[in-house]
Amino acid sequence: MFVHLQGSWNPIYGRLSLHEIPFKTQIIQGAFFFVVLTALAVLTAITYYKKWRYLWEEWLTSLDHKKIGVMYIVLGLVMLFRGFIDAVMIRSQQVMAIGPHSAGYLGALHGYLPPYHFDQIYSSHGTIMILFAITPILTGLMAIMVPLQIGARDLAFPYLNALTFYLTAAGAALVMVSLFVGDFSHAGWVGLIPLTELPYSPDVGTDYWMWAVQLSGIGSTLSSVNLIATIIKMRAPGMGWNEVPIFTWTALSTSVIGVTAFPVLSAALFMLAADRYLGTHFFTASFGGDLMFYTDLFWIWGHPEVYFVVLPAFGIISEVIPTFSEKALFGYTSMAVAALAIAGLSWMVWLHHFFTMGAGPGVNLFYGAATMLVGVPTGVKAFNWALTLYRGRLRFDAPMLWCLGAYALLLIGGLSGIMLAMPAVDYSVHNSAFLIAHFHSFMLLITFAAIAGYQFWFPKVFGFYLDDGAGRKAFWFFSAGTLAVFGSLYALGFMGMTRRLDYIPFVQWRPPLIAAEVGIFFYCVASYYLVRQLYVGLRDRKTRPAGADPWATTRSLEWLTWSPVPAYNYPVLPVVHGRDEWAWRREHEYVDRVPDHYFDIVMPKNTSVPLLLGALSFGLGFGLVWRIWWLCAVTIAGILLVVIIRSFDNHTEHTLSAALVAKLDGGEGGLPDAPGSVNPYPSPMPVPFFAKTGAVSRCADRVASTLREGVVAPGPLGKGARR
Amino acid sequence: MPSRDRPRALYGLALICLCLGGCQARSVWLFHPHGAVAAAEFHYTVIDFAIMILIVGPLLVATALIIVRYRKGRNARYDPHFKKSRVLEALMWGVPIATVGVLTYFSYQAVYLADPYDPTAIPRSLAEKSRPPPTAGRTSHFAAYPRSNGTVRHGPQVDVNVITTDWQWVFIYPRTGITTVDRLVVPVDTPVHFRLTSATVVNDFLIPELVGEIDIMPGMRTKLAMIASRPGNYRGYSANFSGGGFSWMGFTTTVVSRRAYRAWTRKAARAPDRMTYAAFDKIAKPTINLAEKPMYFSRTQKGLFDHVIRRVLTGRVYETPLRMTENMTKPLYVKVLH
Amino acid sequence: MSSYEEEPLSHPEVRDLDVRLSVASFVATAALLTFSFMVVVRDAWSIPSLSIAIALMAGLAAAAQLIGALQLTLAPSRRWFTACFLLCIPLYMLTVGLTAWMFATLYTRTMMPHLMP
Amino acid sequence: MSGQEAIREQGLWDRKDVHHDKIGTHTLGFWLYMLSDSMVYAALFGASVVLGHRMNAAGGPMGATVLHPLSAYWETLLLLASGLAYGLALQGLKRGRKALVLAWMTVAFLLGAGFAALSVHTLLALIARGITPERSGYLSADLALIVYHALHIGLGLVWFLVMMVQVAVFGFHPNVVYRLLNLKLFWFFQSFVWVLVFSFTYLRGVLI
Repeated sequence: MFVHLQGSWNPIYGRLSLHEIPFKTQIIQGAFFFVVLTALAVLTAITYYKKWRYLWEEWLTSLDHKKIGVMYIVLGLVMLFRGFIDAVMIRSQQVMAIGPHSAGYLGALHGYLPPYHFDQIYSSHGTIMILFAITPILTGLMAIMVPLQIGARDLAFPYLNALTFYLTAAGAALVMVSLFVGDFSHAGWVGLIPLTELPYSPDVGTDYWMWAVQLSGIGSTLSSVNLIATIIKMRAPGMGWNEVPIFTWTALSTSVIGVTAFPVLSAALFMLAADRYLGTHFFTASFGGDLMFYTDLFWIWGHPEVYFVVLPAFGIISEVIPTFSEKALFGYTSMAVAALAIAGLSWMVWLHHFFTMGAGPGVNLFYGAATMLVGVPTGVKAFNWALTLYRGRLRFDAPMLWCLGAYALLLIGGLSGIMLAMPAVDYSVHNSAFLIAHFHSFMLLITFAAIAGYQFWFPKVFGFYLDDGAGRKAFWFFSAGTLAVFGSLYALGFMGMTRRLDYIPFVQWRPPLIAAEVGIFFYCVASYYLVRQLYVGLRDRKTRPAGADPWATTRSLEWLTWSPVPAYNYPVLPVVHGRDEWAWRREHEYVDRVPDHYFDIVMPKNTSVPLLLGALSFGLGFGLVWRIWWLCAVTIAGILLVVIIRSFDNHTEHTLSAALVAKLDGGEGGLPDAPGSVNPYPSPMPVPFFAKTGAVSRCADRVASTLREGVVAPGPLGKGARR
Repeated sequence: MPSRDRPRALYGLALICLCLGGCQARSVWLFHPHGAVAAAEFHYTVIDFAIMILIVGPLLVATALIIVRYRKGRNARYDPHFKKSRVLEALMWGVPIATVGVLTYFSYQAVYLADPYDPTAIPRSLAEKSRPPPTAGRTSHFAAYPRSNGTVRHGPQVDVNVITTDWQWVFIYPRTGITTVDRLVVPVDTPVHFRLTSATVVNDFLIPELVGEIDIMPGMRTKLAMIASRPGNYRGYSANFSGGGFSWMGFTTTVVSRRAYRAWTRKAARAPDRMTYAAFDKIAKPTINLAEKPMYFSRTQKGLFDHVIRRVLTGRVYETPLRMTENMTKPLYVKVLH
Repeated sequence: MSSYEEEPLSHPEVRDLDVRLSVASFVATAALLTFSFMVVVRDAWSIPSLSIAIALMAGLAAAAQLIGALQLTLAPSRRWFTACFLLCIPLYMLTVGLTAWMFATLYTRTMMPHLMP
Repeated sequence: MSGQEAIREQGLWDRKDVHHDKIGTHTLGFWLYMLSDSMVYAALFGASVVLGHRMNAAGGPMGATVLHPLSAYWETLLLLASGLAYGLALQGLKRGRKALVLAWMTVAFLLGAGFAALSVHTLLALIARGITPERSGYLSADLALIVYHALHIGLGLVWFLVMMVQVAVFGFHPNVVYRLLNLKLFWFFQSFVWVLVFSFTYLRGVLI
């Protein structure tokens, strides 16, 4: 039944043997030592500060959507770092390996990477950046913000939320393991067929790629299910579809794509797996397979996937720009309709990824026109943002700058996108550096927006500010880097340079490549400032606590609750009176954050089951990669068993009594409050694990005591108004 | 990097803006098409860009002006209630839709002009060359183009069957029976019709100055047609990653006059080697084309192209050792044009 | 504590369960599929008309399953289910239909069936 | 409406304390998951369309040689009857009668098991005749669709067992109720898919 494989296999270790650990390659040695040392340092630090219990109880087994979101983002940032290192390596190789007379280092003929190694690096760069960096960061932001924005206590399925996180983490772990045990795929992040078929990739690289993508894909599908169910079913009282915040609209559109498009990827990968493991002929060139069918299925997912990541980015921009323009978003309805239209149209454009396949002109024309049509709602969004800025009072805090950068990139990327949408133009620049530059315009738009979102909502989640100055410096260097790298790549595209070259045959491509390398340097500086921003924020967290409404001109519901957000989000669910509820309340001076009554709150208990399932999935992936069949059988049985046993547990929730909530939230009757004030009784949970426990609350206590002494006048709904 | 290249690098760095603009640098291949199909593609690139910049340009400028004007503290008009306008919203939906309409019209023209299987750009360019003055309407975009089954089709034409292997290009001239490897020689101003297939994985045929891309897929046959308008050497290569030797997978296209082409045909027909099915198997063994050494074969076994497709369809695989590129330390010589 | 958690059987989705619909969908589906099975086995008609008959019967039977068994109706408790499914229908059509269309053109343009033994 | 009026009508904070509708949320979430699963089916149907030409059989068996409408017809009736039995079990749920639910679920399980046994038998018979997915693209696509459906049926049967135990142990706990409703969605969705598989793969397939 299973196909015959090259090399040895034994029932216990499968294909795994000591040869598969590439300890001879210097670069991998270096990476290995780096990873091991970092891991050791982290583990030692956790042990030294005795944080294991805290880590386990407050984070790893938590079902709190904010903590899971934070873990998503941390995972995304770690993988972003890895992907960035890959990018640095790609650009350095290309700038070193130009022309026949370029020297080789570390055993390579040109540059410092042999082709096979280089091919794995760009494949992992693409896979990591799209699926394990950008997607987790955005999913994390959505997981944190959507329940807060719609006034819910948590996502609809908190347990599923943790599970999807651990599935994504298992995928990421597979990618990381591939660095040291075996190889990664050399066939690009898209899995170029038939290069991924067994005869051309007899190694385990493709399997690593396949199962890592499969795991994270299942994770994304399920997290999308979770978000849609949350948005449909759990909106706060009074929030009709006209009052849903715009980021939630984009989260909904994104999730629609996630639910419908990711399964197609799963199907494609299952068929590919059948080809590789069982010898079927879905995508082989021989015996009646059709290799373009893989490309077709992949891009049925792949194109919507682009919108899957770009829509939340649009949502972030649509939240940040109004805040720092001090006015409402222009054209709310258009924006919501545009988000849904993008999600819908994304389904009929996928063939533009292979215009050159040789399909008829009619087919190409149809897909070209459909592709241009996607530009319409995207254009609408751009116009709306411009009109939101118009007649505003613009402040240029770091998040705003990042959003404006994203806006500029949207216009540039959109322009080149429409150029590529014309089949005849695509014939000449398909698979060229121009294409690379185009989709990196969009990927960087997303990165800009994701960084904006991170800086925008950071004070909400953690209760203190990030350093604004460092954030701005990071923005300028990041923009300079983007301009240098992708400006050069646009030019190189017209010069005829194609993608995925590990050796550059033509010396006239050197100047732009050098410029791109300079851009990489700017990126390094920018990432230094991003780290510094976090560091300074952490250092000064005691002196600069963020209030519940840190930007003072925010609009949607999430700014109504405390910063850091209590575990139950809202002590009592707020009633929504209109679009931009918090702006409405501020305008009408109903700024009291403390309700006059409390109820019992039912909260999910912590559980380690998702972590266990994630670990089992990782084991399953690893077993499948190395064809260790006993491990596969054990993990599959384990997963089934764990799911069934968990389903017999009916005591997965605990209740916070109304009295306890009242105490946590500021005492019976509550405290008067004003915008910008601090939660006087922060729950201990939302403090980041790297911050010392107690520091924030001590500082908050100080502020709270000043408040009690009557520095701030009571809100309009004073004690008398409470029923 | 050898030191003699350094001044050029610095020079290039200094002129980076110029290079980014692409201006008149001859190395910006796509801006200097030497074939009707590539010219059509470039033409529509410019049209597409021009139409889009009409929208994007003003929007960028307007946004920049807004950002400057409405900064906080500049006391420009602040109107927090400006959040809805029927007219503006109708415009922002309408204008892009209209633009898409226009672009789709041009797309429609271009897709037939540059259709790889049957580009009408070729008969059109031939018609322009053979007929003294082009009619007034013909240069307009709104005129009908002569279809490919028009009067100019019966002229001389070169057929080339292209087979890609890991990582070489095999060009078969079925009419003369000549086969070349990594060297394509075609006459100027003559339509060249390619049939393409791959013996191993997917490649993409691309000669940036002459013609756009078409996929080359194992077990399938795609077609491509081009015409070169100026003699010279042009670089061709694969645009779709195909494994370890991909970066070296180039070939030189030499466009010569028709007379020189006939002379070349005669000369190549005297080459000692013959291209048989067995000889092809040898060529198809994974080879990295580090030193560009074109090969010539005088006679080709009949039906080699179909034979390769048939073999692929029935499961023939030219296996590629993954790590063969790991230890590429041979000294090499690569001939570089331009 | 919502009332449904105390009395799950009072939930509208439980109350809206309708055994008559299940029976009706079973009868309808079985009859339709029996019909198309019979015409195919008897080989009564030409292939195109058989194909049309099969597609028609399949469509009706699928509708019977969706409305009867899965209860995709407009009842308040079922609306979202129906809406979600309806929104997916275009996607099925795109996934299968557009794919079929473009591979049909691709076959005529690139495939070499006569070279297959 | 001015701010004061709005406040007077609704208040700033929720007064009813309605928690989210757990059963409704779970069934909707599961339905969304089923729809995502249906996209996998769509991709597999796409595969059987794309790989359904004579060329894709690569000279191997095709159509009536591989597919047996008669056994598929019996499978159809079994699956539909199993669905009907589960419908009757849910009627028991509506009336809150545990014994009725358990009895009909057993019937539904047995009928479903009959379907599974028949399809495994068909697959084994094909393999015994050397008709395996490794033979051609056509067989890969067709059998993938059938096997994927059979896998769902297998999982569904496990789920039936688990639910029968849960009904017996917990009675009509909200968790049990929403799982029963989810099982309904799952099980009927498989019969919906089977209607299409039977019509297009089996009946249409033998015509080629």
